[in-house]
Amino acid sequence: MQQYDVKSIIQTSPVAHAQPRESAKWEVVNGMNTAVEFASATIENARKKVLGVADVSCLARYGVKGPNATQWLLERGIAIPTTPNSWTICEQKTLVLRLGSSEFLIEDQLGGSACSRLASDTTRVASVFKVPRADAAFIVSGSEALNLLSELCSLDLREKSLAAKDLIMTQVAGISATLIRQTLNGEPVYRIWCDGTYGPYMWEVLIEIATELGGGAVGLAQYQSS
Amino acid sequence: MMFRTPKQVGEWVNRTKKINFTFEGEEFSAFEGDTISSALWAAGQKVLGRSFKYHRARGVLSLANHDVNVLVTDGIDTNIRADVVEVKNGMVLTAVNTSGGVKKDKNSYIDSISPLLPVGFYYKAFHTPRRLFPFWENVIRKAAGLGVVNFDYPRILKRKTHSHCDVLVIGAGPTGLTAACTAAEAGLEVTIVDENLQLGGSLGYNRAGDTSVMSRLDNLISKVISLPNIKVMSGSYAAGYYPDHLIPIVSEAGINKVRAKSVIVASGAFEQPPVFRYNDLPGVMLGSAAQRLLYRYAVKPFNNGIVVTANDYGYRVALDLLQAGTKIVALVDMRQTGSIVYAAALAKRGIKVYIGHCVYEAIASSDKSGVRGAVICPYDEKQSVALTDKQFTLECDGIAMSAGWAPAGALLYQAGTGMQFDYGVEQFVPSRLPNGMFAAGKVNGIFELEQRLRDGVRAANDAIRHLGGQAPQNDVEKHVGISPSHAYPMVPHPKGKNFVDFDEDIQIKDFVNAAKEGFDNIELMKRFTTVGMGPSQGKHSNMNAIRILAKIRGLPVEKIGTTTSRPFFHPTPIGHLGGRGFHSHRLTSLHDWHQANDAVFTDIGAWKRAAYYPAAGQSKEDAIQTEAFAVRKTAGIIDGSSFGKIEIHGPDAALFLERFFTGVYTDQKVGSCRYVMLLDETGVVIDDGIASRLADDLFYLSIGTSNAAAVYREMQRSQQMWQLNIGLVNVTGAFGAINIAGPAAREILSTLTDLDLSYGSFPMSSVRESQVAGVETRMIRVAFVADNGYELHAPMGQIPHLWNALIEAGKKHALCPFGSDTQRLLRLEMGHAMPGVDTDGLTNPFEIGADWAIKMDKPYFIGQRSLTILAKRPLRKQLVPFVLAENYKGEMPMDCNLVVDGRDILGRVTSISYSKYLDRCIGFAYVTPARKEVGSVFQIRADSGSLVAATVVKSPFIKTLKGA
Amino acid sequence: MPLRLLKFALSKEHPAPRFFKSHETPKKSYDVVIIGGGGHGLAAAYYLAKDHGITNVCVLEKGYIGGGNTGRNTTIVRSNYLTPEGVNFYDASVKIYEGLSEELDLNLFYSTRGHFTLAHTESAMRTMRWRAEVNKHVGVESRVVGPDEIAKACPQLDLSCSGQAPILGALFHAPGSVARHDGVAWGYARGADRLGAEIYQNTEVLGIDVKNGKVCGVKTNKGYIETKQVLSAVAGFTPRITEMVDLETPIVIHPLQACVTEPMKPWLDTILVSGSLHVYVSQSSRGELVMGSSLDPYEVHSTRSTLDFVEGLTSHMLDMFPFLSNVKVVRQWAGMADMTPDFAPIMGKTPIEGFYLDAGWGTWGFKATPISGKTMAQTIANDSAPDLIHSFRLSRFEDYELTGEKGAASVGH
Amino acid sequence: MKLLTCPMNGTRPLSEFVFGGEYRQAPDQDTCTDAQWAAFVHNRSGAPGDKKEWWYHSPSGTWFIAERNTLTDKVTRTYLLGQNNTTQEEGK
Repeated sequence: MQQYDVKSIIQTSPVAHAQPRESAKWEVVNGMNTAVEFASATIENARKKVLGVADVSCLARYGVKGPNATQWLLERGIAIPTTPNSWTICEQKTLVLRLGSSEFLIEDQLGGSACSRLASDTTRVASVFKVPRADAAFIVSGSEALNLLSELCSLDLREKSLAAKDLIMTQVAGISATLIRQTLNGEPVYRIWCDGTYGPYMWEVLIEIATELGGGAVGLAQYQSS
Repeated sequence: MMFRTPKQVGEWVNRTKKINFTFEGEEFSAFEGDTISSALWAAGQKVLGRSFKYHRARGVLSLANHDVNVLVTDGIDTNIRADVVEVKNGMVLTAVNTSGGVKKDKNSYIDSISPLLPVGFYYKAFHTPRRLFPFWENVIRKAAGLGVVNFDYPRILKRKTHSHCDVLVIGAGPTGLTAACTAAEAGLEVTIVDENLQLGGSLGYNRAGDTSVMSRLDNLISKVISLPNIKVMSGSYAAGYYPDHLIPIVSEAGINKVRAKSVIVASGAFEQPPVFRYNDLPGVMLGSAAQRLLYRYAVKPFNNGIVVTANDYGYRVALDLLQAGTKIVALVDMRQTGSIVYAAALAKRGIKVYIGHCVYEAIASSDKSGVRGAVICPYDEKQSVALTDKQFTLECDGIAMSAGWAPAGALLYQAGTGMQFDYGVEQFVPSRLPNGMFAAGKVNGIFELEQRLRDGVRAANDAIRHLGGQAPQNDVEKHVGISPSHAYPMVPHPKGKNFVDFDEDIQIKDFVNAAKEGFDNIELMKRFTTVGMGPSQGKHSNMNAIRILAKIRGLPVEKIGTTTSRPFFHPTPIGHLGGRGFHSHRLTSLHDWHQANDAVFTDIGAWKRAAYYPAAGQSKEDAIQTEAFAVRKTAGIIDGSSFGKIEIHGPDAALFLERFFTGVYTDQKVGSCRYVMLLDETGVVIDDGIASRLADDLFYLSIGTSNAAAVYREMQRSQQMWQLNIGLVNVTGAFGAINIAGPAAREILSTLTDLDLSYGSFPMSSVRESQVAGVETRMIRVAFVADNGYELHAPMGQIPHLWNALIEAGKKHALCPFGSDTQRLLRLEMGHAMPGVDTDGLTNPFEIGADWAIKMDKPYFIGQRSLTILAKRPLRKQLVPFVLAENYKGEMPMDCNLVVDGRDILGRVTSISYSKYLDRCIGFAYVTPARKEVGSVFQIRADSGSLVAATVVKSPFIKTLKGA
Repeated sequence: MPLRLLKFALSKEHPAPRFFKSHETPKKSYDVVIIGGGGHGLAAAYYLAKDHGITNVCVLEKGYIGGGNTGRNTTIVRSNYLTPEGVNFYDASVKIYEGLSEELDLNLFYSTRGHFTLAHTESAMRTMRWRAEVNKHVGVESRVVGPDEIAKACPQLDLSCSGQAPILGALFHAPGSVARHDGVAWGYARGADRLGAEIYQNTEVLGIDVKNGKVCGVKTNKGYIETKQVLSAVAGFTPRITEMVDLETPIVIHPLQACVTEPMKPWLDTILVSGSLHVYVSQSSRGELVMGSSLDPYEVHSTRSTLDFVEGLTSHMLDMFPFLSNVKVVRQWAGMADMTPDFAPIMGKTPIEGFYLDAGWGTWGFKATPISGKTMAQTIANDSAPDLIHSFRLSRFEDYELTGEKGAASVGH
Repeated sequence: MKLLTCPMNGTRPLSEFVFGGEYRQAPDQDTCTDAQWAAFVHNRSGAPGDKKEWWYHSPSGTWFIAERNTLTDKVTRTYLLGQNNTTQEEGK
């Protein structure tokens, strides 16, 4: 039998199908082949100021739900947002999203380790259910970010309406998505998660509008540093 | 530019930018900022279009986006509204709906035969004899319609965005501007919208010759601009009102859907024409149109004009015309008493005023392209008749007409506002406003400028309080004094052509005659006469129609009521409404592989699935047979990642499944799989699938692609009701699935896993969790497409690795990828009926022979009680497996061909295919229970009508025919 | 110009009489009271008089005649249904329609255009074939056609639907027609009136008296009317009437919306329907595109319009006809549809003696106007429903014998 | 209506929701007659009025009950099944 090392299995971003194969620079990040650069840093920086869209699907995620999920996470040292539909940052490198009241999505930013820690604990505990994740995830930033989102989402996403720690599960471009507003490296950005199988569609829509508004695709490196 | 005046204060044209364009083949020049109509009018071009029905010459009527007889085309776009659309350099324009040009429209003969075309004429003729109707219909269709559609017009994507505000103010006239400032000063977020490119509304042109009002307007505008929390949207109209204050604002750029916390409607009023013979001639226009021409575009409406009025407004118009240097031949006031306010001003200018007179008819110039005079008669206001024995004629080249107003209340009506007729202003005014809606200004029956400003403040204060803020309650007193609108500004004329509705060429007598025929209810009258149904949607005609009907029936106006207001306020382009058009789709992680291997895709719900992989030049049928054959002979592999996949966790998981599905699961062994069938409460088959027990408290469910979301949703609802100790996790998108099947499947698989794949250790209908090619995989042994089949479920992101490993390992076994169309054939060979294909919206499990899957001796499952009822009833149909004759070479029947017996329909084919492996045509069909026994022969009628004999056999076909 | 119009030019007085008499208050009793002055109720009154000599009949209309769904539909007449029962029934309706302008002496603009139901998926193609086969069997002209034939009939149609939903074929139904919907109500009103029936507008039914399981009278805002036979023909309002007699039915009300564009010169000669894109469209004789979509997704007794509807519809129209970007929608409106679980009407007798139902007309009522008038008249005259409407009886639900029109709607994948 | 308030996620446009029909209590299937059951599965109280209804918020997967008047289309309150003491007014 041929031997495989599970660690060596390289995945590909769920969004990749919609991204340029040739012109982008691809790197393996967190075991996922990811477009890390779409254009020169100058161009990407300019885009980012107006409207940058980045694919951050490669970040590690861990999902859990159930009546005892809160307790279970607390026991494992994860900071829990206190109210339903809100988010917090744990250990500086980990986003903890509370989806409704008893479901959580934990996402390690580059350098974070909470997800692998949680994943290593495979014992099944009553009323704690692991939720496998295969999200497509995006960062949208720049002066025209709200303008773009106003075409895709009917909710009021301005700072005055979407509080700093609010999380919303809504429809973006007609499909279910989770959305927060965050300050990343000093600049306000929107984070969007949707089912990975919708990833290419979501990317196409975001890039189509971003391009119209003077922005475009931006590589992961512009947003995340480990 | 013979009618262009010297510069007017506040004019909208930019005299430094000259524009050239052509209209009907003639060259014209204009200034930037001119509309098509204003530019043509400035050049003395008065016939701008032809009317819909009679093809009469028409010019400027309103200059307010309801001059729908003046529609032009630039050869690309059509039905362009010349009165409001800005002219652009190089435009090549012609009028729509003419035959041979606007000046010499060959269809203008229709005007002279109009007596042959009474109201509703088309109901009264052309239908006998029946065979001639298509001829007449063709004639009528060609005569009707406006512009010609350009089939090469590009699809234009307009952006549709959403925005939010505290207060949306509709209308940026003095009332709306004041309201916006008041609300903004209270700290509210305000959006103000106006269809005009510049703010100010009537304050910009209704000057009564006094230009000092412009400084007030400037002040108002400066204030609005200085307030950062006011968003101004000019050149944008509020297209309609939708529940919860959703108002689409339409502009050239697209649609902004505003969700407002409150709405102030300050949309003003539409000027209404007095109705007299030939009130439609080019040169006869509304007083406010004359003012707009003059002050917005610096164009004189005419040189020697008559003003006919039935209110004080006409006097103001006369003063404006005088200011511009137009000679006023006379002012004709239909009222018994003239204007107290303005009489002196006109007298001072030496203007002749005829009190208690009317324009009996306008006199057309010899070529009917304009006005050369008017017949004036004393007017009996009580009887609403002209006293023709004292008629006299005045010469003129234009007539400005004012008779009153109709509130621009479309959005108020659409929001459900109660409206009441107020005799003080002779118009409908809001009496009961919906929560969060406010009205101010003319639309609220307030006309005097100072009062309107106060009303704007009042409405804003009301909105502030509605939103929980503090603001005084300052009631504004109702209109006092002379009514701004006349109660009945109609002048009957025996020869008619006194137009009420210019869109549809409807005259007074049409209403009278419609009423005579029994259409004396406003809605019936609208439908019979088509009043208000044209593109301007009755903006200048509905109110007069109501007045006329009230008169005919001898009822007060409020008893007549109004027709229902519907969106849109102005006709709104399909491209704007359709917008970008999102078409969402889901792709599996193997999509690139399928593409690279020339798959043909099919849409299943939102998913794109590989249907089959044709080799170069291979037909679909061949590709499917080849793939299916490979599965039977060696092995095949299919991407099943779109299957629905749901985990049911918890101690009650088995109990949950037993309630949800028809089978028994409490005694199901860990590591085994069972069939699940879902019914609805009426006993109809909804879906089926496989439940694999991974642990005492964990089931893994896999179901069909298209129903997955709905089934999961119903599971969630059931759990809400049952409150069992379970947790549901939908892993449809997180997990992918691969099915490898065929004689060589086990061998291929064995090279990638340590798991003992022997049939004894891993028998049919069991599940194992193990690594395959290094990937943690849930392996389910099912016989859906072949006896030797393994479904491998694993995280979606690792599916490509697993797939590639299998493909690689399968090379020496000629492992063949197959698509979802091939899967259909394979499962048919295996004798599996598919919900949705072999069932329809009314099929119960007994009819597909699924009695075995129904465990009635459970306390409850969805559909159980209905099955007890259905079980007592005779079966109406039965799904049977059938084969055609060996070596059948005739016409191949298709899915949905009928099973017939003479005139009786016994059923239909639900699936049929040739199977290369079986070398036989096999299928499923519904037949009457009498024919269900193995060996029964029935007839299928193929597309051409030929009858094909089919024989009921035992399923699975593969066993029956091959003994496999 | 037809000679018939000459009299209008030659007469001093408008020579056309009232379509129907205006009555003040209803009489004390009638043989039959018809609730609902839409096409169906008026047609029933007409055929009661014409076919059965029953003329002591009144039609009670809450608003104005033809003001409900008769005047709100998109005027399509067709018979290409799925079940033999449905096809036979609607075909009988089409046959009456074809001669109705002559019979009523009113031009209903009954215009046979041909009707294409477009299929964008294999499963839709299956359903088309199913319908075609049943239609053919019953003798109705329907067949499955390929893209070429569609392109020939409507060269402007983008067969790829902007690449979103390529058209694989269609069910072509030659008799598919459009008609002036208002005219149908007016024509039947005039016909019924001339034969002796009385029509009351602005007359609202407030209650129905039932004693010992038998109808004995109707309470209205214009007084009490004694009668032993009541027909409810109020699609869109049926549950409000059945509630008056404590009769349970499966009917729930969903709005159905439509919209219309500005008039343009004729270019669309056929009637097109796309199930996948939720669009049906035809061009009226005035030149407007008349467009409809699927039912609103939830129950509401209202004729309000929604923006979602018109956004969705226009987006799909653009997929089919990209050149319509700048053609403008003038007006949108809605009707209230009686929805049944099997997408078939509910017609005939009820457990209450003398109470007849003509209901459950969902989105298919206009096309059935003549035949439902005729069969309901027959049902009332004989106190027994004709075979043609047997499958539509109310008791089919208790019997679990639903009519399979729903099959067409839910055959999937 | 166009806006509906999910008890978990707040006020959202109707496009985020799936209508789940009237919330109805089934008769006891062991004791009811066939006719009563047939009436339960097929018949509906279609007359306008205040109804308890199932609604589903798709993005979050939340089923809840809305009390709505089917004539005016006004929602008086929404709540999770079994928690109808925690009422919510529909947002503006």
